[in-house]
Amino acid sequence: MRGITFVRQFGEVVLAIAIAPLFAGWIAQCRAWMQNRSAPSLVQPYRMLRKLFQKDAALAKNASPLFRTTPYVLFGTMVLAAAIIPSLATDLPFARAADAIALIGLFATARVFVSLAAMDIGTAFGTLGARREMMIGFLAEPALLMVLFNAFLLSGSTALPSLVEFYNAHRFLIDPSLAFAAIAFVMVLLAENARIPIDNPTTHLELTMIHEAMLLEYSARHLALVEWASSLKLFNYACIGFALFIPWGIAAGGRNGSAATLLAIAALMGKLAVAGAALALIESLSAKLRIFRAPEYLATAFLLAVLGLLVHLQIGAR
Amino acid sequence: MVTRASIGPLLNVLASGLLLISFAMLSRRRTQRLIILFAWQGAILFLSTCLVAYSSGLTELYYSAALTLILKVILLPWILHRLISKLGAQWDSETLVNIPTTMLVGLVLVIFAFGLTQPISTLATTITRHTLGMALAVILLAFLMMITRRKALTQVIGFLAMENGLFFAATSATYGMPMVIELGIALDLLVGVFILGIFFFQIREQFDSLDLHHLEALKED
Amino acid sequence: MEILLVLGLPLLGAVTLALFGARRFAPELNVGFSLATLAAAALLVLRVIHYGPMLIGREQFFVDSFNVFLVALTAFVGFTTAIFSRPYMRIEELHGSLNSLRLRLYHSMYQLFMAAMFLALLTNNMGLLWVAMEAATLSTVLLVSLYRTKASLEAAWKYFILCGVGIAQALFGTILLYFAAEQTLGREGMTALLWTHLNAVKGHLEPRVLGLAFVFFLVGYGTKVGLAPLHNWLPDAHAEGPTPVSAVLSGLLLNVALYAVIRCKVLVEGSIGVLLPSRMLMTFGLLSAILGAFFLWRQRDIKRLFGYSSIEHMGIITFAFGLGGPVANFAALLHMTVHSLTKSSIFFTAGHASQAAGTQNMDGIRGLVGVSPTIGWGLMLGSLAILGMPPFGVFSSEFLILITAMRGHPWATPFLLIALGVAFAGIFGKVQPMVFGESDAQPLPHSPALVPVFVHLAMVLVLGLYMPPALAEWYRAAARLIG
Amino acid sequence: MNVHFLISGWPGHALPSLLLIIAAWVVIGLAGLLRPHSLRFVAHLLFPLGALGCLCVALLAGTFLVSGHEPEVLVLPLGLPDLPFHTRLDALSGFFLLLLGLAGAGISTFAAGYFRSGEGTAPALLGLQYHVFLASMAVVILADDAYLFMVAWETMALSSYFLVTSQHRIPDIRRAGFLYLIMAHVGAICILLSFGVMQGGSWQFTFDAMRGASLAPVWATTAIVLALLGFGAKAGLVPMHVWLPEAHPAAPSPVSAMMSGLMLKTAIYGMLRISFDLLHVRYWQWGVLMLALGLFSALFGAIFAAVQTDMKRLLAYSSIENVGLIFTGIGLAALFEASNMRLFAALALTAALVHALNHALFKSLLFLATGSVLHATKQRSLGKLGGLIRRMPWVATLALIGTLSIAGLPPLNGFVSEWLLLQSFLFTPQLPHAFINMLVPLGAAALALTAALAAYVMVKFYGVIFLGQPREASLVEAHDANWLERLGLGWLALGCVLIGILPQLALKAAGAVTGKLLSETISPGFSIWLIAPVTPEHASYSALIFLAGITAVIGIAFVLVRILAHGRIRRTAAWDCGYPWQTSRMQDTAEGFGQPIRHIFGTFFRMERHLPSPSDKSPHYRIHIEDKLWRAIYLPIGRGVQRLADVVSVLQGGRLSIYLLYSFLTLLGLLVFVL
Repeated sequence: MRGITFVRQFGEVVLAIAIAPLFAGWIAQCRAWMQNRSAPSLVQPYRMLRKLFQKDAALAKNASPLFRTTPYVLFGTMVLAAAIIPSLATDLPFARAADAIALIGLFATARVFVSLAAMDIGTAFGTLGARREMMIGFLAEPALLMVLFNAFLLSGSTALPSLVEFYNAHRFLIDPSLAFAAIAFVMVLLAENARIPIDNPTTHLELTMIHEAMLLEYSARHLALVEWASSLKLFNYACIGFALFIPWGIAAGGRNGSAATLLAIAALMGKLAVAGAALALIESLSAKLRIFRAPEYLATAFLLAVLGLLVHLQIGAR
Repeated sequence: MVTRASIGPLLNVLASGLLLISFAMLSRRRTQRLIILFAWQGAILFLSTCLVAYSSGLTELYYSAALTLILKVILLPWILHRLISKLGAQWDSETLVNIPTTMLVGLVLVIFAFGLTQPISTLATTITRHTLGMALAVILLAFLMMITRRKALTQVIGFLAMENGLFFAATSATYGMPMVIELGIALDLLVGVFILGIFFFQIREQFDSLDLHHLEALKED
Repeated sequence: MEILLVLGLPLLGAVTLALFGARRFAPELNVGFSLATLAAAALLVLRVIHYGPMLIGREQFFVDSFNVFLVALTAFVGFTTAIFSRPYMRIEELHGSLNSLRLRLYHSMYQLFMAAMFLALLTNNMGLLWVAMEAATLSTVLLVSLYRTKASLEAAWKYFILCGVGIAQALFGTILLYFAAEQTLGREGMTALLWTHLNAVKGHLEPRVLGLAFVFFLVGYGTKVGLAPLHNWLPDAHAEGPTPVSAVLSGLLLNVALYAVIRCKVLVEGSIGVLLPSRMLMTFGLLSAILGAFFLWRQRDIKRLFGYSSIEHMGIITFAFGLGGPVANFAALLHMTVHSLTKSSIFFTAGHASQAAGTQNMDGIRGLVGVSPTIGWGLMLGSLAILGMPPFGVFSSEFLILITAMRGHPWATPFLLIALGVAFAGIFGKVQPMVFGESDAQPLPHSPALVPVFVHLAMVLVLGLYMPPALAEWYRAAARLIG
Repeated sequence: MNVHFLISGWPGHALPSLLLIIAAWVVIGLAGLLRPHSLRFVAHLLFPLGALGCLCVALLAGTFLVSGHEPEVLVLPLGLPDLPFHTRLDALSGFFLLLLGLAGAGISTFAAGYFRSGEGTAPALLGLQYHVFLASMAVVILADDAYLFMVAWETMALSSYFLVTSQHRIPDIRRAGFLYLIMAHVGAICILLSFGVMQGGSWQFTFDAMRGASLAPVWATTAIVLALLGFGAKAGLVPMHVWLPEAHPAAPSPVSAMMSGLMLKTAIYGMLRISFDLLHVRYWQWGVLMLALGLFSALFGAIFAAVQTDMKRLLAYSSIENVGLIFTGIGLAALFEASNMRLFAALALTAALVHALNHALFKSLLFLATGSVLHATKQRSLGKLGGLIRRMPWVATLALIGTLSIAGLPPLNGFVSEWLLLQSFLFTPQLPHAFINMLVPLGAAALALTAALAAYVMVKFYGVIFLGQPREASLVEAHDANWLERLGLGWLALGCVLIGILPQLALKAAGAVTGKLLSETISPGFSIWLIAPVTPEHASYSALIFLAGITAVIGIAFVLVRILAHGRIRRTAAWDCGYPWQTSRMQDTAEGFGQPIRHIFGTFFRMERHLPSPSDKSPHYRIHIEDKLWRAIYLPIGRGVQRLADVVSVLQGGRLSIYLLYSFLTLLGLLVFVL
């Protein structure tokens, strides 16, 4: 029995690792369509990774061990996050190891490491990127926490599996606070994953870039790991969103037969597809903000989350 | 030949005399005059003490009367006189407050003193009970004089006048303090005056004047 | 017997030094007499510990637990000050600010002053108490003006006039007291001024008279205590007199004057009740503490600074006596002790510091630890002690006073808080740069006698951490006496 | 001695041995005076002995905590006649002694290697002051009556003042010491008055008497407010914090470590002792007060730390932040306790205690690291450092651990306490007070912001000092720390890691305290892997699995990359978007790194900026940042006192007549009064 759960856990992680680049590719494709460009193929990210893995790593002379270990740490944290988030099923042995708050901590760790690595070489752009990344971080975290707070107040638990279980228990629960939270969450997701309107994943215009600026010194397999990690991050965030707001289909409430699992996989794919399209739509519709508009943007997210919280406290006083 | 009965009123007369002299001191400008007035005060004090001694038949009061005569009527005025002539400080410069005001304040003080001592003077068993208020008035007036005068010397005279008031209070309220104390007080007074004498010369050789406004250097600035 | 020794030795010393005060060995003689007095005082203490309070000399003199400890303290500080003054005055002589004749005057007056204070402490007769206080004033006047500079003359003059007038008020108070006592005790046997007798019948004394008398006592002796706003003579006299004189003025004379006030308070309270006197004392105390603290803020002269600090501390002690009760009185007595020990030691170091720097102006004194570590650390530790930093004894008394005040009279604590805080900033902000930092002063020509400093500080330190039971018992008895 | 003997922890004998160790510290300090100028004697013999003492204290306190004995009481025949020194060892003091011992051991070891001769005060004097400081802190924790507490408290302030001013020839350091001592003294008086309110009656100044005393609400609140003023002034709560960023950097680094790591904790201890033990929390308003102050201090400290350009000042401000977090926890605990939500109170209090312990460890670690950097480079300004990870790998590695833990990142110890704190915030909506149950949850957001800012600050700290290229040519001959220093740093880093991956240890210790204070401990049910403060369903965290997971994934990923791809590496110049001729000056400076903060939180600062004009020959950019509160509160106070002093000094006008007038009027006034 326990064995099964471990297998499922492992499978979920592998699946996440496998399809994360696909999700990124899908978004890119949708964007291309919407901006009626000829789209790259879905597997473009995989080709990219393969190419990078084969290249020789060009490393700056003064790069310290910290710089070289960071990609692995980054990758490791994201994979662990994937293991914790119930994307397919709730009875995950790993999920107990960390609740949502620990998850935020995990993302923070990744952020700190990548920023430190960016400062390691001591180039102008690296430090610039690190600074901006950390700034986005401390602006986004309160909003994210408030979003999670909403969910916690509903279910009385910070463990994501329990959340999902709770939703399964009352299937058709409609709580207006969640609507606010959902919007806030999407905004945070965009900011955290270096998407428009905060950052542009495809730009290389030095003065505007944030995330890319930190990766300038990486090449070959290190770069590959980092890119993979960031696509995993996007995937993880999407899964958190699903778990918080649209947990339908996730194998929960003891339904853990293979049928349920297959259903769950199908549901996940569907959600990803929709979510990807939606993201692409948002990105195509909105323009990139000046870096110092970011606080206002994230403050809005925070405000929405808090509103949701208050609404819940008002209604939740039942 | 005064009878014991008539002593009480007589004492009151003398007390009023003291009070009068104190007022006169407040108004006088010439140091010489002040000294003379001070001597007069001493004389009246001597008389009153003798009367009290006579009436109460306390021999020790005669001693203190004699002490007064020697000290306050003869010795101190003489010393002060010598000082003045040595230091050539006959004239006192302007008082800090003009004299009519001082007089008014003095009047208020007298009323205050009387009012203050009325309740307690009735307790006194002595025939001189009502003079306690006068004594206090004399003290306060002397105090006022010290405040309003500018010359070191006049301040000293004020100080001595205050001692007179105290002495008078002692005799009138309680037929005088025990002899030991009297002697002690007298001794202190004498030493004090000698020290003052030394001072005057030192001050003079330092500031070549006895004007107090020279002695205003030590202050918070 | 011991009492006569305690009174007689300084007198003898005064006479002897008046004759030989100009000789080379005069300072040693001074020390010798002070030592003898200390020994006599010690004997007296032993006697009181064994046989309890006693009255002698046709009841003219008496010793109880209250004044005997002040006698011991006075004798001790007098002795250490004599030790200190030996090298100090020599250096002054070398600097040419004094000649041997002045030294003679200084030495004999010093002993006379001690004698006067012992008389004031030991006499049972309120009249004699007054005489002694006056004598103490007269003897110190000449000491203050010892340097014959304009400043010292002015200081001495103000000291003389203000204290003289004040003392005159006290005399009127004494007369009133006698006047009241005569009603009950009568003139016979001259008992009407004996404190013990008065204390016995204080319940029957006429309240109205004693009320007036207390006012005159308070203004009179309070002037000598240095209670604001009667304090004006104090900083001048402390700053302009020779340092040993400042030390004994601050360390001893103020205590003795306060002793006189408290003796009167005890009598008056017996007649008119506790409320009025304690209110007056508390008000005066707070006023002095606060004004003293604020005065500290803008001082330039080091000795003036600590003069004002004496005003502040006398205020605190007076306030404590005003609080009354076993704890507060205990604390007040303790504070008297530690204050005189600490303050005198501070004056010792301050004197040497200004000698080393060649000026009393604090801007001229810098980096003492560099010049002479002992002086520097002495000044630093002394100031910290006087500012009420544990583990020094001043803290323990302030602790008791504050904590008691918080219980009994919470309204007063904000004022005390302000006073202590302002005083801390005022003094420490000036002491720190004097002790620390760079310096350019020369070492002294004569090796300074800093043993007294560290002895005093050590005693204060011990009092902060451990109080010998005998001493504690002693304080308790005195506190009970004061009520 | 056999192990059982150790574990059982001498029932009833821990206190005497602790007092003996304290005495030993004083003796060690005095021993230095035998050979005042021999650095080897003082540093290499005495300081290690002191460290040994710390270890013993930690051991004794730890065994006392786990064995859960009853409090031990001991009365020393010292002190005031009717008030001998009372000492008491209970769970609370045990916990803080444990903290003291653990961190103190590391600091003393480091100090043994740190102090150089010719730096300020003579070694022996330093040793004396150092060990008296240590001893007085221990006594503060053990004191059981107001007098002993105050004596130790002020002795602590005094000894630390002398340590701070050990290089007194520098005017700024003197100024810092002055400010510090004044704040300490005024604060101490406030504490004293608070004791005065709580006392049981005349001579009743023992804590027992205070526990028994019954107080009217207004007086109890007065006591709390006074205590908050006093202890807040020591702990650096805003707005009583001004001395802290001046004094902590001024001291030699081990002393800074002691002050930030340990001394602040004594203030925390005092606050807990008074609010939870002496007067058991009565009114939820107290909690709200502490909570508000704590949160504000936390935010304030983080924001100011982010804009500092001096590495030790940065750490000092971060101390303010952490103290704020701890007070937040205490406030929450009080809030819950007053609302009879015992379990949640225990949770919040545990968070506060564990954070205190963590802060002691990582803040000391970082301060000591800056000490090594200081000795290696003679530089304190972040603008002149950089790239030291290559010159001083040891310090850099150990400092990295400290940095990650203080940034509150899993799986290190900083995260544990922040996690617990957030967990306890989750229950605030259940509070039975209107408004409070809506406002307090927002505190969680402030907390998150603070944590994220702390991460920002620490990235700046570590990145600017250790990463990048050296900003000064002189940095290339920077040398690594010596073995004693490494040992000290290593010990503290080990502590951070251990508590990080085995939080159960810290939680058990804290549990003993909450059990005694609130008669409630957070669920003992957690296994060796898992901590689940309330219930496993509710929330759980397992640093061990966490760490195992990450390491496993990293390892696998590494191996796979090596197998499937290759490990070839080509060393080249940095690319940097192909910009040639980059110099070390092109990196972000500390100012640059602070820029977003200045932009976003501009309202907090008072900035004077000097910008170069385009036509400047030698353009240079200068920014001076000031604390608004300094001008808003402290300068006015100073000016007010000055003005009053001026007014008062009119009394001493120098005119004898006026003086006489004073006494005359006093006389008349009093006469009227008695009439």
